[in-house]
Amino acid sequence: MMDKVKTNPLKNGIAAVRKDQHIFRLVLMLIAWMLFLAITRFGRFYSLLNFQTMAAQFPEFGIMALGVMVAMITGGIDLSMVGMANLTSILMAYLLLALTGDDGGLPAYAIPLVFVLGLGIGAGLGLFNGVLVTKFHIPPILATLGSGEFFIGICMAITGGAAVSRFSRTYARTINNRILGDMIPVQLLIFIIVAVVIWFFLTKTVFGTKLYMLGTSPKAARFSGLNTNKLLLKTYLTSGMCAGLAGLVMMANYNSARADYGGVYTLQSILIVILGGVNPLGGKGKISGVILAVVLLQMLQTGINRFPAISSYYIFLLWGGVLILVMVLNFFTERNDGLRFKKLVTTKF
Amino acid sequence: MKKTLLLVLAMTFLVSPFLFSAGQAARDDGYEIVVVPKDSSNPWFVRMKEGVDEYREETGLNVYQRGTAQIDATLQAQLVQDLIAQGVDAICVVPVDIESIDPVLEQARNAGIVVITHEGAALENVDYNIEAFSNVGYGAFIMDNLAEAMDYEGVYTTMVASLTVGAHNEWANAGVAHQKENYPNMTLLAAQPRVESHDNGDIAYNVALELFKAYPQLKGIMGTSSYDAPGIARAIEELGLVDRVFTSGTGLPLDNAALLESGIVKSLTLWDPAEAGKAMASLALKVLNGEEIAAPVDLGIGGYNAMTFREGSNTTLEGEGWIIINADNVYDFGF
Amino acid sequence: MDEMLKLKLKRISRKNEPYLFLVLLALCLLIEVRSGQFFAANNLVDIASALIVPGLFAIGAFMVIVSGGIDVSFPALASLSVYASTTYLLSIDYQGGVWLAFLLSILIGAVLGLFNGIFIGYFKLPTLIVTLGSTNVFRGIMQGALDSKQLATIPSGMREFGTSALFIARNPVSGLTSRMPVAFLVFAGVLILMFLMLRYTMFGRSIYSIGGSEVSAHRAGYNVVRTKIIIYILVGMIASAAGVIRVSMMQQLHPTNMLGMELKVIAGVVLGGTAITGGRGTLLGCMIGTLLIVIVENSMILLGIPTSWRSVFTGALIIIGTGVSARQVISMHKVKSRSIKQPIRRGA
Amino acid sequence: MADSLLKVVDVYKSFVGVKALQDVTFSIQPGEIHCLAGENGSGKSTLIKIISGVYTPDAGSIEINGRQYNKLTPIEAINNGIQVIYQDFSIFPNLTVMENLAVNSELSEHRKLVNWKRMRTIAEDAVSKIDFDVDLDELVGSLSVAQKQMVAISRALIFNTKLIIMDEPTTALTKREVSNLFKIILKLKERGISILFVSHKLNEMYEISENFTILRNGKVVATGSTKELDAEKFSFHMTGRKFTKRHYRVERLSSEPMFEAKQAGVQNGFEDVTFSLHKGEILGVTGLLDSGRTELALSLFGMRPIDSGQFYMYGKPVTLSSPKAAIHNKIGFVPEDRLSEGLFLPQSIADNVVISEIDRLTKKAGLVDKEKRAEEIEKWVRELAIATPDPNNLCQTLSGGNQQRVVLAKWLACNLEMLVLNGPTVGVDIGSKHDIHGILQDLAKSGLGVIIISDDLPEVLENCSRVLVMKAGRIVADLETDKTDESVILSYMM
Repeated sequence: MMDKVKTNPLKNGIAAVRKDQHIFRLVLMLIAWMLFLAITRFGRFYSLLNFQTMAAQFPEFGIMALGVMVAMITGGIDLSMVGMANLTSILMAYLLLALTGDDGGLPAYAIPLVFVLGLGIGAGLGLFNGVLVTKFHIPPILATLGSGEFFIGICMAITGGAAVSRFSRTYARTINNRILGDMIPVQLLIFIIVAVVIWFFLTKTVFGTKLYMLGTSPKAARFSGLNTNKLLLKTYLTSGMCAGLAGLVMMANYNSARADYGGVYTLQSILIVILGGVNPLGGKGKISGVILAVVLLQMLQTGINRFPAISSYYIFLLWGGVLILVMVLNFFTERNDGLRFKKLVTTKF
Repeated sequence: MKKTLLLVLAMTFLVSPFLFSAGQAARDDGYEIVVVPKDSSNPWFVRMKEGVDEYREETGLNVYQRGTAQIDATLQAQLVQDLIAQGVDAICVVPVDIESIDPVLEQARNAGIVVITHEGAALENVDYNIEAFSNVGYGAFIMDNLAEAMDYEGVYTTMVASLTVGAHNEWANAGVAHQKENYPNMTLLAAQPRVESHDNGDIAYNVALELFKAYPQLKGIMGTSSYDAPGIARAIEELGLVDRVFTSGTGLPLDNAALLESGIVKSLTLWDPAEAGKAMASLALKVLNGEEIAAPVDLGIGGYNAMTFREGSNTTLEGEGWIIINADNVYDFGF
Repeated sequence: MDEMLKLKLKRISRKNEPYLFLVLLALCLLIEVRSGQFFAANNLVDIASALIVPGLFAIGAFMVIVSGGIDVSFPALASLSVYASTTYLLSIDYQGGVWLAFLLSILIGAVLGLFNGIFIGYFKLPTLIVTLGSTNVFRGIMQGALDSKQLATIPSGMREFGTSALFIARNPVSGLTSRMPVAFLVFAGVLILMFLMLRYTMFGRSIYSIGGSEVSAHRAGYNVVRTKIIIYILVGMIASAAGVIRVSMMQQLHPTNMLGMELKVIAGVVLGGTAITGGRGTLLGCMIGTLLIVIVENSMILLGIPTSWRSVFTGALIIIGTGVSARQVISMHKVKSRSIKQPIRRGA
Repeated sequence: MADSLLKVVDVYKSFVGVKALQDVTFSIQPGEIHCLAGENGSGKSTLIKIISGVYTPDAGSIEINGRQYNKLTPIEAINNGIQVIYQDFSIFPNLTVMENLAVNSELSEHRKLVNWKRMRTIAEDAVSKIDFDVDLDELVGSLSVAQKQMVAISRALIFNTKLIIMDEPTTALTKREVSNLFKIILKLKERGISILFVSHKLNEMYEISENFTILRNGKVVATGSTKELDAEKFSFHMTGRKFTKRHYRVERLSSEPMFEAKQAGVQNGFEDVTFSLHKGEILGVTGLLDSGRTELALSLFGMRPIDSGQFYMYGKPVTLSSPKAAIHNKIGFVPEDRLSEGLFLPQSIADNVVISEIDRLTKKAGLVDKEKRAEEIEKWVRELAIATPDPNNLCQTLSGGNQQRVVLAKWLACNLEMLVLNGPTVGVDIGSKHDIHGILQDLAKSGLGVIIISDDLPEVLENCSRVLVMKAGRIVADLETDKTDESVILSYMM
């Protein structure tokens, strides 16, 4: 134990990053981009306010990406994140409206209540997906595509498409705020909590190990005595809770809730998760990769806005280019592994 | 290490277009005024960009338009936050969604940035909001056009980009209210009082097709989005309903010249987005320069040279309204 | 002989298409009952014309799914190729026929398809990742590099092609007319060609073979890499043709309004019984599935569903539709596994 | 000696510094059935790939019909009449029998178009050559393993085939299917077709082949006539080790049975199955593939819960409704298909070992108890002698025998009372097989109840104290292995 304490944690960290080629590559890209910005747009990018702004922006889709990651580790996918998020936030917005006092304030229990209920609603919607996948055996991609549309539909039906707003500003002021001496955005804090919780579940608990196993081979998982249906239910429940939370963050950021907020996040979160190195076939993927991808994407997006002359559409080109580039580089490094593996397989027979 | 090199090379390749354009970046002296439209590919905002660019050339100020890659309330809010962090001097916004942009604009104002909006009368956190007209008046005006085409009688319905688009629904509501007051022989289709086009001409077309099939008594559709009327017109033409069914709405002249000339659409209404863009930038400059804003405000731009405050508001300035385009004047505007 | 008949019946009952067809029929009847308009000649023509573009996309998506992949890039690909070719034709003030638009767009589509194909075939990257990436790349090129804008006018050839009609259907009651676009012929032509290709060429069979087992296909002597690249080139070409048709029919070019169609197209293909794991599926089923989606999307008003309930209905349909087909696949498996235990037992 | 059909002379092949084949020389005469044996990793498959032109040798040459090739391509190999039937048969499960049969010849003739009539003719011809009765329009995916193999053999015969290489063709076949296969091989021999039969089962080698070649570590260690080979020599050549047979005997049988099945049945599987298992006993269950033995195995593990009768554990009725319930009752299961059912190949050996007992390796709130976990892993890797430098390596880096040990370790880690093994040594080479048997016997001695479900009769006879023979879903015999032999068991099975 003593040895571990003595060794330089930074060194350990670097060694770990070097060991994982994919993470290493993402870090390099991030550094390259930040260097580029430092050279060309130092003053406009490297300000505290800018970093605070970015840190307040990415949590809403970052949390969604974390949910999608969990689903993808089991070999599934969740296309209904946005639907679940909006449905949750709309219902909670109605609740806040009801709780808003004549003086425009909220009772002290309101915000905790909204979070508890919001997580509950997200969990319920996620469970709905889980049931579609486990009981009705609908492939996750279709089940969540359909349910996503369905949830949005419910949002439209109950709001008629209008935004739900004019609830007490206290909610937005509490969440869309900075704490610790006006330094850390609350949204970032929420993201970190979610990330830590998911990281904890994936790496430190039995549940995490089981998820990776299930994603690797559902059949072997069944033969190992894992309750695969229960695991999948929990998976979609988790992604649902992430979606619910993302909805609550969006509700604070925009001080309102509406059926069509965050429509771009569906594909964006999948892009992030895949860029983060999660295998869409399941069984492989680290939260560190996904967080890096979230940060990289936010940096790209904000960075490119620092160049008024460059069309914001280049952001697509960058995203797509980075994704393909990382994958091709992985191909070159993993091909050697692949050969090694192939050899082992062939020598087996 | 070869791989690292490869990576750096690839990265450089990827960002090289930006390196080139980085050189021609904005001047650092003087005010930086940014116009944020709903998105950048809608011809409406392409036209607005023309006005903004023209304004930059005229004044030599650092004024530019920057839009999100697609219409999305959250993306727009994030772009504005980004501009706040960047420390621009003034932000002029055409909001996608009133509710979600308001808290962000509050942040902007707290950061000492001048906020000017367009089509955002309901916003609280603005320095000033410019309207080419009032939403109520504009809705009523579209209705007048439709009513005239329909000969003041018959069943009609309304089309909006989406039930979530505030301005469109306000126009439509105002149009319906106007009809109820003034055109007693017209009735709103009760079964489908409002349909959506999702800012997509093809959807507008298909929805119109269905409407005409399902409700043969339908005689008119009031469009709001600039994609609505052209899509509906295509349906009218194809179903052989020309001169039996009518539509009206917003649209740019040259884009719809063919429709107007062929008589499928009798008239469209609009205001010039380029002028609106200029007006916002000009007003922002006035505020930045600390000039007093008192009615009548003269922005030195046609249609915006004697603006007055809307009744009961000290932020919303109204201009002189809208234009009707029809087959006769479609080529007169130059856009 | 009796045995043969039984066998045949058994095989038919295992197929997905008959069930799907019944679902389709039920939906049509429901619309007919609610509106009395569904089986009117003009409505059928409208549905057929609305099927053209999603139908073409579905053919491409179908090939990819059968080969064991999934492609989400075709709308972006089609948008880019049609935008590039149309702006070029406008810039040279082209006055000729539509063929050049098709040719140019299909050529560009082939190149873009090759782009996908190289990453998928040669680098062996997962198809979802590549196409997700290329969607963004194509879009970035179109909107960033080409600075795409809505085009109010399109070349005259495309305009004429878009408005020309095979025949005009007239509803005797309402007097409404609908024209059957000539473009339908293109769709039908591509459909027939692809049907023939999938059934009567070794290339077509190789798509099924690769979807069934890539290793076996390689050992049997198929050039898997080349086949995959060709598949994506073909998909690029078909999608681009769909793009030209879409623009011609709309008489205007909205660069982005095809984006976002991918998920519904794929839903239609899978609804049509195509195995998402590859290897199995028929073009007929794929077309029925797509038709189902197109009809639902275009019959909300005929069904009298209020605008704000639209998404509830579409979402529910996708869930129920895929749920029914998933159920059917499972019950098929159950029948199969039961047959193992019957007197003539077969090992697993 | 007549001219050889195929001659492999002084072939060398290495991969990334690892010598896969060294100085390999052997030959096959026309009409000869030649058996190629060797442990996993001995270089068998590399040799096959060299003969079929997939790999080019680093040195040495290949002679076919007297013509020498330094660089043989797959097409040349096929044109020279060499066909390989791989273990997975290289079939397309999603296509019909007809298409599977015809596709290779259509491809080799560089056809661009498909003529379904011609394909049917080709397919009909192909199946008629070995009198294979099958519905040509059936999907291959829904055929039995034996039928799939027949499809592969028929397909190989479409060409002017002179040599068929069969890579462990009997692995997944039942006894009856194996004898059927042998009949066909003899029929092919009559037509002058040579067979290179890759196997590591001595009894099969005896039964079918005339000559043999054994590879070990990439070298030919023995070659000659099969008649001169005996079991002892065979295992020595294969492994380089000497084995002593250990017949298992129960030493201290408890009076109370540990596990009992009474009139247990599963619809369409088995019925009226009654037996008991004592602590320390190894019980064999054998029968043909369709005898219900697999279903019984699945029921014992809760994968196919019984719908009649009752299971008892120490006299108490237990309901095995799911694998979890079975594990809860301390019953473990080693599935037949190691690769897809037993292991998570792309995951670490460590996780594979602990996955089934993972619920016990926790502190509060589902947290993994790292120390306990490491202890367990270390313990089982050591006890089962899993050959790995680091248990965090991926499971796919292990050889087949070691992988099977991981599967065993996974269950033993669960602190079991009873272990059910379905075909425990299918596809495992002799050395590992011997080791695995040793492990099982030791475990039983220490009090574990073991049920081995297998149709490998020598395996059953050597390891089990009692054997149940199943036929058509019923137990037809309960024999003491001391007092019986293979022929008696076979007579009950058939």
